[in-house]
Amino acid sequence: MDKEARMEWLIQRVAREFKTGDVVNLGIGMPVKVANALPEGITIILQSENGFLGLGPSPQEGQEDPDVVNAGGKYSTILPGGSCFDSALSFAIIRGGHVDATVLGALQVDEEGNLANWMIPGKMVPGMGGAMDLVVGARRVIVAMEHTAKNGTPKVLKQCSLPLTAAHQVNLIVTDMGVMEVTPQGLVLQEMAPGVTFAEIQAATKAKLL
Amino acid sequence: MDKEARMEWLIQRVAREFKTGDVVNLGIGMPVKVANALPEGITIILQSENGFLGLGPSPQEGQEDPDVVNAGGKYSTILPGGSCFDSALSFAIIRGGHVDATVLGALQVDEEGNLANWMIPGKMVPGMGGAMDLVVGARRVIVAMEHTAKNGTPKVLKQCSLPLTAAHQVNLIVTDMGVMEVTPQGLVLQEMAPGVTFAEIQAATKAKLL
Amino acid sequence: MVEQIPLEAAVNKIEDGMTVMVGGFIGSGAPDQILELLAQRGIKGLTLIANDTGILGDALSQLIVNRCFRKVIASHIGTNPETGKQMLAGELEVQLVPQGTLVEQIRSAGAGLGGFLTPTGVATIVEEGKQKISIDHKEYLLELPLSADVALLRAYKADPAGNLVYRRAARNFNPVMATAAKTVIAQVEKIVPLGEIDPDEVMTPGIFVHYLVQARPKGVAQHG
Amino acid sequence: MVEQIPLEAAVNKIEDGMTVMVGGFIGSGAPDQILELLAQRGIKGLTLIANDTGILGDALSQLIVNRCFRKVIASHIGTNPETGKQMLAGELEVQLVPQGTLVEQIRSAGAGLGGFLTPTGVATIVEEGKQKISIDHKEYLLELPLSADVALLRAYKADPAGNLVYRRAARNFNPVMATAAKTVIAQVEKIVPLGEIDPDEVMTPGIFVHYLVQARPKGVAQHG
Repeated sequence: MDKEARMEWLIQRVAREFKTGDVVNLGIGMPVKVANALPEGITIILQSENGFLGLGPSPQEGQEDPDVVNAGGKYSTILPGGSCFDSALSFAIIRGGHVDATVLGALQVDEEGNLANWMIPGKMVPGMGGAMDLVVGARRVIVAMEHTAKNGTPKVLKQCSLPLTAAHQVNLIVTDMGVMEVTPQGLVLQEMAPGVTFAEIQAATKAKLL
Repeated sequence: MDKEARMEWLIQRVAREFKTGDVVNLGIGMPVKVANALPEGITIILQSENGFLGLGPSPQEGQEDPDVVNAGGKYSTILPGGSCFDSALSFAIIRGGHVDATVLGALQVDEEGNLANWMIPGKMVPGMGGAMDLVVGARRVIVAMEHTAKNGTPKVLKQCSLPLTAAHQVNLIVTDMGVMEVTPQGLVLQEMAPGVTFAEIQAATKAKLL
Repeated sequence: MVEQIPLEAAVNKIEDGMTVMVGGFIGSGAPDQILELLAQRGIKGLTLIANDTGILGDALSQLIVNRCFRKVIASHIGTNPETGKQMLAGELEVQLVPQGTLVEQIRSAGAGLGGFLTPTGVATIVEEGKQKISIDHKEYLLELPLSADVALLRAYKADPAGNLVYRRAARNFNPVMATAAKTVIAQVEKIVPLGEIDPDEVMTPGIFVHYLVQARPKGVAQHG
Repeated sequence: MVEQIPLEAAVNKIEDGMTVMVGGFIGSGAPDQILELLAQRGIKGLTLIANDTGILGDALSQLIVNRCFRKVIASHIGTNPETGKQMLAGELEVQLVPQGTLVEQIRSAGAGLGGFLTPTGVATIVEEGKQKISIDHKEYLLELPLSADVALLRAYKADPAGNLVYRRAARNFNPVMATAAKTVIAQVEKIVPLGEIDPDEVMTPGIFVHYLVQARPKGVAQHG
């Protein structure tokens, strides 16, 4: 399988984590693609942390509403049954455990479920936005990312070295190479992408896969 | 002046404490009468702590709306420009200093501005309702009450003996005998009801009037 | 996922010994039909979290009269003398909480906070047993979150997604309690088709609500 | 009391060195016309409290480009690279705060609370310098209130009493900031007669608002 096919596998795989009615917050970028990959018959409710539930697909050209944008600032839509609220209620929803799952990218994630995805000191400091609240508040935290950095460096580690987004909050790591569950014993390899061998994924991972 | 006239004087006197635009919360009972006694040209905004601004007069018979009641549970009206909200915002308004004045009754009030108006241990324990928040949060706390208890016992004291509603929060005490301002030096007598002498009001007061 | 159920099924969700939040303010905005039926059943040992215990004769007060509660957490019990009578006789545990603190404790639980600092109650008996923290030389009480097994709410209208809209002063504690209970049951005057409630009109997003109970029409129509 | 004033008069309320809250989320719901004119003036030394610093090219980002701020308190600055550049060069103080903590700090100030306990940021650099408190064996950070001299908001409609209604995702930080500043100025699309906004529709009660600025119509009508 080529890179593109493996990334597509990743997204399909994450999309299978949900059941109908789940309230889900998808991070900017790759995670957002999960919404289009849901298995048939599964309907989830997407939360947009800037202030609404019922996030729908992008609007058709000419149908953009300047007041309906997602948390990435892109034009969006609100599905029937959706609701709008202020940022205080939005984060009450997030922090209060009312979001069933969040899917985020990561710079690093480790075998204790620690996550680093918001800054590289002295270089990239965009800010944590809503990520720290999401990772602490969502019932289930799913990291979805390429297994290694662009230069091949492992991103799944024994211990994160970058500043953390939160400690001990990640439940599942889905990459283009496989699916790892965070357990008290460490990372349990649940599944490998088609064509990936155990030797390959372990070699690309700094933590021991169980 | 008879008792009734003096009570009427009290209400008129409290009503002169406001300027147009003031946000005011009036306690149940006698304080609520202040709204009808405002000087001509003065318009204040009444807050009802159960959840709205723009509290109006009682509805005409047959016009009662079961969803529009004041904090005493009595049918009420909402004036044009009024707004409804939940109890969290209602007390954000109260505690956050967005109420210019509150007028409440008292069991006891003392020269340090301490107020007791919510319980008599072992006897009357109705609960504090919103009073503790109002007294702490309103910019100006006005106690409006009969100068003495029904049996003639002073209610304006050197020190409250009943459980406090709040400490050091009362700004002004208006009774059927006079008007006392709470200052760092003690109670400054600002005004006496028509026909009341200094000797009379001092005799009915346990604190020294300055 | 929200489910529309009959009144009887809603009442059956409540079990002896549970902690129950009840929306309303001296009856206004209280889920009267759920409370009435609950009072008729022989439910026992509940803990009540509510602004008050109703006004003698109303649905919530009947639960007090029928001795359904082990404990009451409220800001005011003066409109139902039966509560004070049971309390003074040592038959009912009553914890009185300032109204603003009560609603904020409930909000705190719903919002995933560990508590908050309030100036309300400082230097009163409300501070007993609580941690005091000074910020900028001002004293505050640390108040803790308050959650429940079940929240019983009343709303004006709902849609099939569970979105709720309250009316006038009947809103009060209802939207806050919707966020702080494991199971949320709302008695609603009417259920409108999906899409008929504008997203900006929603006061409680449907994700908080588990069960909708359509209220029986009253003898006299109340809301046109 | 709310007063309707021209855009220029609104901008003149803001003085060098003030702390200013600005509603909006990457431009959505930001008071763009007030910010544009403010950026044109030579204002200096402001402290900004906002979710972000806009997206390069928009009104808020122009205030960063024009170096109007001494300090920025925000949850995210990634959409305006100029902010990060000034920060890394040591020319602008930037305090990054988790979004949920930021909005709760503002709410706390508006609600007269002394602070709140949040699990967000525990075991991260966000906890530096903050008091940690354990409740039921879970650690929380004590976060303090955040208030401002002026809040600059944007609303969809207003009435002469100052009641505000926001539209869709443009609500975001606006209603919370309305509660936490000494002076509150709202840029509104339209002002309707008193009584035309239903009490249940109001999102920010008029008592929080001091000045209304009617927005200039855009080249293209935005909201029908």
